[in-house]
Amino acid sequence: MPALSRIPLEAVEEAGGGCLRLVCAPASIVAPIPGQFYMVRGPWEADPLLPRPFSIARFRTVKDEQVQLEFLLRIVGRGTRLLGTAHAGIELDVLGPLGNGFEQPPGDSAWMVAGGIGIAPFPALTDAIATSKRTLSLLVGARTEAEIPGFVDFETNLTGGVEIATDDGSAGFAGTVVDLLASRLQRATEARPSQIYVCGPHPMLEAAAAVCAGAGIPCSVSLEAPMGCGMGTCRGCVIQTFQDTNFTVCTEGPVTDANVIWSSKPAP
Amino acid sequence: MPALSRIPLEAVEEAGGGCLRLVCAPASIVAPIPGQFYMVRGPWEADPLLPRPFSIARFRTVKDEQVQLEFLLRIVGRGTRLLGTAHAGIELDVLGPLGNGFEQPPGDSAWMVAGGIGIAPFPALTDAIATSKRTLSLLVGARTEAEIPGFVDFETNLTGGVEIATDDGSAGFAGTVVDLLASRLQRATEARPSQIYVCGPHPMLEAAAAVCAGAGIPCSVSLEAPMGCGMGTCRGCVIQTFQDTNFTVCTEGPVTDANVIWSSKPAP
Amino acid sequence: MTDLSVQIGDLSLRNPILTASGTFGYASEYETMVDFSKIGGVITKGISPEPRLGNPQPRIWETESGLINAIGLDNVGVKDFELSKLDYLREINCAVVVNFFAESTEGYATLAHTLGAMVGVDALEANISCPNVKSGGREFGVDPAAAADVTRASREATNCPLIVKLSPDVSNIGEIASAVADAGADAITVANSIPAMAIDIDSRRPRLSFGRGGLTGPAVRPIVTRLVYESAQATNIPIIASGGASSWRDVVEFMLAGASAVQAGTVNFVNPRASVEMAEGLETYCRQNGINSLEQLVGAVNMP
Amino acid sequence: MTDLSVQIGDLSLRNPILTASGTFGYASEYETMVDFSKIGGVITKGISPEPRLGNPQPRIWETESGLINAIGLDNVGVKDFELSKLDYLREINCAVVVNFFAESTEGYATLAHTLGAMVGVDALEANISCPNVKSGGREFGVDPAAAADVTRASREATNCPLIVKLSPDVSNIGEIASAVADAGADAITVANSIPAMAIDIDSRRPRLSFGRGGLTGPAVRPIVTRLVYESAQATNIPIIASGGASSWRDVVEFMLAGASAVQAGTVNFVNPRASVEMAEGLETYCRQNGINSLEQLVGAVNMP
Ligand SMILES: Cc1cc2nc3c(=O)[nH]c(=O)nc-3n(C[C@H](O)[C@H](O)[C@H](O)COP(=O)(O)OP(=O)(O)OC[C@H]3O[C@@H](n4cnc5c(N)ncnc54)[C@H](O)[C@@H]3O)c2cc1C
Ligand SMILES: Cc1cc2nc3c(=O)[nH]c(=O)nc-3n(C[C@H](O)[C@H](O)[C@H](O)COP(=O)(O)OP(=O)(O)OC[C@H]3O[C@@H](n4cnc5c(N)ncnc54)[C@H](O)[C@@H]3O)c2cc1C
Ligand SMILES: Cc1cc2nc3c(=O)[nH]c(=O)nc-3n(C[C@H](O)[C@H](O)[C@H](O)COP(=O)(O)O)c2cc1C
Ligand SMILES: Cc1cc2nc3c(=O)[nH]c(=O)nc-3n(C[C@H](O)[C@H](O)[C@H](O)COP(=O)(O)O)c2cc1C
Ligand code: FES
Ligand code: FES
Repeated sequence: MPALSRIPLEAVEEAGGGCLRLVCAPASIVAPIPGQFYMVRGPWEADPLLPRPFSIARFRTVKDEQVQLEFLLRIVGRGTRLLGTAHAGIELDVLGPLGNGFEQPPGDSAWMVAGGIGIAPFPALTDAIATSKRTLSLLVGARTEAEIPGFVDFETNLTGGVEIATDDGSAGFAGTVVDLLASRLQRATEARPSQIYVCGPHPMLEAAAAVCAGAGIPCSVSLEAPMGCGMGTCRGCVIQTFQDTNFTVCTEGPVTDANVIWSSKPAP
Repeated sequence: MPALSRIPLEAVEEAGGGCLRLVCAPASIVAPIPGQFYMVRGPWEADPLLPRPFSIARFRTVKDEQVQLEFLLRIVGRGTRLLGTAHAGIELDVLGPLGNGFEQPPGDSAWMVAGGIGIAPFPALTDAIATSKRTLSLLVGARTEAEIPGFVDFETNLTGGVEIATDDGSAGFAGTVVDLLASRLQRATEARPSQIYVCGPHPMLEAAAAVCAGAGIPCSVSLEAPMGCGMGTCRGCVIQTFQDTNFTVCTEGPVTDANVIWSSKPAP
Repeated sequence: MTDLSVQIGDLSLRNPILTASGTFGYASEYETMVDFSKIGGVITKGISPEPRLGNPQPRIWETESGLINAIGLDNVGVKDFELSKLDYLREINCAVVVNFFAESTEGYATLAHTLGAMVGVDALEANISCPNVKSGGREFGVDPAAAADVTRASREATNCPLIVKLSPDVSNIGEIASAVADAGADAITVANSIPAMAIDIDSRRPRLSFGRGGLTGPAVRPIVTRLVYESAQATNIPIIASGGASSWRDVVEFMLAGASAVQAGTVNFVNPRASVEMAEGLETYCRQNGINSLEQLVGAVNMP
Repeated sequence: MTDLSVQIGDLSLRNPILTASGTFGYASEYETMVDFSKIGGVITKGISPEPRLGNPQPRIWETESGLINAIGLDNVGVKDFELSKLDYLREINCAVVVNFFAESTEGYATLAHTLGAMVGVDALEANISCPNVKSGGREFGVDPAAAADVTRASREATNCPLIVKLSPDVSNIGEIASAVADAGADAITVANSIPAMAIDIDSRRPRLSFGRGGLTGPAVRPIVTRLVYESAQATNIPIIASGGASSWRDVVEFMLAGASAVQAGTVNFVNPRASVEMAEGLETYCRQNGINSLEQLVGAVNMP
């Protein structure tokens, strides 16, 4: 049940890789499911106009059943710039939790694949999966080392380890994180995950989905699309699936099985 | 010579009566003349769009010939609300000094008459006149006691004292500050000032001007008008004088002799 | 308590706040946010004779205090509307207005007949002004004769209260307003989104897949206020304002300009509870200002 | 260095940035702010046959990302313009365009003749679209035949390059653009401010003494971008965009839509150095993107 809440900002912190952590004050709200998102707006006038969608990066329940939300964000435009320069104490309008989140993996191990700020939902997902004692790995890619987002202290739960890919080879694997995914799936030594979770820009999701389909491993993607309402009404986020049907990212997604969107036939 | 400068905000403080003090960081700019004003805009997007005019409330020259500006403001709408919630460190776009300021009084004593936030230019004027050892009084009016703006530590230079008027009689003289002015001018004990400076809403200025004209004392008013540019180009601030000519408040004012605007014939 | 009710032809509204077509889905989406019994009514997404997928991505682009959209009238179509959306709408405690459009005058008439006969539909809003489709829509809205034809044909096809939604990009909206009134509309909505465009300077392609789109939101309100005023000067049928209303203050402003009711559109995206807050704010305003009937507000601006 | 020069009839501009009429006074006001040698030209406040005081207060009102003005063409009149303003304008190192208007077709012709003959005047911009005066102005701008008449009469009265400034509130700007082009205009400005209105709900009076006003600023840019595109489709004469440009990005956007030059208007109030910053930004953009001539930009949008 999404709700609209006005929540003070408790802290704004650098989170590495040019990303920021926005920590909200604890509030009497329902806890989200990892992979769900919120529409967030600061106390400014009518420009920028619309709230901006952000995945829940982490949350915790504190005393009196209060829930504390945390977002991880990259400054890319006007709205994120204003949020990034916001200071503790200002109040945010927070609408959510919205959309569908991730499900637990069917088997013992799972991989998370992040393109840049696509890492955002994975701390919360890690928290949720870690409680079930599964092996969890993170593959994270960026253009260059300086742009690798921070890990917000969840490395300890990444029992399967972290691997990094950079387009320019400045750190870790040289290539895209999808190339890294493909190469890791081919390593004989590696146990195959029961589920792959992917979050990042649309073309990266599509490429990752094709790799997973080729390997026959379930792939769950968190989609991005321009959003007006987050509630299914504006129809701004609607994409067309390979079957020429409409898929409403904000309500049917953002998390969905990749083969709902793309044909699961591996690329020829 | 007006200039456009980007100046960090050093402090935002409560100044009493619901007013705020905005203190800019010292900057390499020319010093203003008391009564001049600046067009000020914060680092927000396109709404609110235009900078807002504020009188220079106080300024000082600090080391290396740097000038430190200070504004006093009352929150009345969208722009002042945003300025009021701004925090130290943000950068303001400051255009000025603009328009014409006050001149020194012709004789030994002068009175300043402020309607509410119309007090804003008087700390700077007091600083300037105090150096010349004249007797200076302040008459300040507000609707009610709680709305009397703070005096920003310039009382010590008000050798002629401070008198307060409140519409509801909650403090000082019961009535408008123009009523107070008129009654004080009639008090036999009082030395007549060589000059009266008035700042406040337009109807108050007109009323004060009539009182001064009746008493035969030179009256200098600081006019207010909606402003777009502050530079004489938009023609938004233009008012019509009693002679049916245009008066451009931002360039010919804001400070002017009252009888340029209103007929100096006392009301019949 | 102030009586905020509004009568538009045979349509009774509890108060003058309606949610604008395309910004409130089919109402069920806002069930957890909006107490429908607090607003006058909801207007559905535009319904067409057949279901439509709408335009490809991107469909929306934000501009300074505005939003450009070219959704392309993505909707379930009249059949699925009746099957899957109407049951919910029948149950909600406010008026239900169905927005509709077709590609020909006959298409409008047929759809008006079908929708007007459905139990649970309290009024129809004919969209003759959508900028975001290749055929149908806007060409009817900028020509007084064509607008009158569509209105007349729809009017003859149904007894359901009929609202006609006008185009804003005309030099003389009064002319169209009175043509539509004469042709039998019970009310007019002033106005649809304003044709607009934004270009990505890197790709050199429009920001929206369709090329152009319609501008809405606070940016356009001053234009729409003027259009409402001009329409009110030209016709006596009720005017429903649509364009940039964001608060109860804007509602009062539109009513002073001549509107009998006001739509909350883009503001639903900014604050999904906006329509209720507008209705509540209007009530408080009327109570505090001794306004017993909205007639004291409608068109009460004192022009120089 | 990239060649940013623009040719508009016989008018040569160093670069496509002009300051918009009514937002830059008579140029001297910005002497300390703007290095005139960095911009293409300045356009003066609209000049009328007689001096005008303009409208009473209030004359401006800010709206979300926009400004409504009803200055009422407060100007010094043609005689005083020549006596007191022209000397300064003659000396500045950029093109000088004089904006003008009158109340009749003959009035336009007479004024075009007088102004066009003044040494130091590089081009004329006929304002046939001012929303803020009771007679003269807008009625010429919304009717293709009237617009053509004014253009023809002005054209015949002077050899000075002639720009005609169109109204935005028309359903088919292309029609007016081509009528004006056929009647001899060297270029068109698209567009003037958009008729708009705001009401003070407390006093129930319009925010502006004149009642209505013209909306400008970033709020209107998406609408004007679309108008520029439509005009460019309809005519081959150069188009000068005017409406909401605030940065060099907006300049590029307008050029992609079809503009050969762009006016900086309301943005001068937000940042008096904006016109120079726009010109500098455009130059950097062209250099970084290997654009040698602005022809590579004008109208280069890829529409779907
Ligand atoms: C479900 C969902 C979850 C998300 N979760 C997160 C998250 O957890 N963390 C996060 O950081 N982001 C997340 N995003 C993305 C985030 O919503 C966007 O980055 C944000 O909305 C951008 O807002 P903005 O105002 O800063 O950019 P805008 O100014 O609105 O720009 C929007 C986009 O256009 C681009 N753009 C802007 N101006 C121009 C221009 N002039 N030319 C070319 N391109 C331009 C920007 O780069 C940006 O990508 C998520 C998105 C979705 C849909
Ligand atoms: C030369 C000059 C010097 C000045 N010096 C000072 C100074 O030193 N200190 C100071 O505090 N002020 C000063 N002012 C006044 C100050 O500029 C204004 O208070 C300020 O511009 C208001 O900006 P805003 O965005 O907060 O209000 P806006 O939102 O722009 O509103 C402008 C005015 O309209 C009123 N208003 C806004 N919305 C509504 C509404 N819905 N209904 C009715 N009225 C409304 C507001 O009360 C305000 O007075 C000065 C003005 C001038 C011309
Ligand atoms: C995303 C979106 C979709 C819209 N869809 C429709 C529609 O289907 N039919 C219609 O008549 N108007 C549609 N409109 C126009 C709105 O109903 C309304 O008239 C317009 O948005 C102006 O009001 P606003 O500024 O309050 O949003 C749509 C507007 C938006 C923003
Ligand atoms: C305060 C003001 C005064 C104006 N005066 C004139 C004028 O005298 N003649 C004219 O043709 N346009 C006039 N305009 C319109 C501008 O020249 C310009 O076309 C319009 O503002 C749109 O551009 P912008 O959004 O960049 O401001 C005026 C605009 C403003 C804001
Ligand atoms: S964001 Fe509005 S429908 Fe998805
Ligand atoms: S504020 Fe623009 S002319 Fe005075």
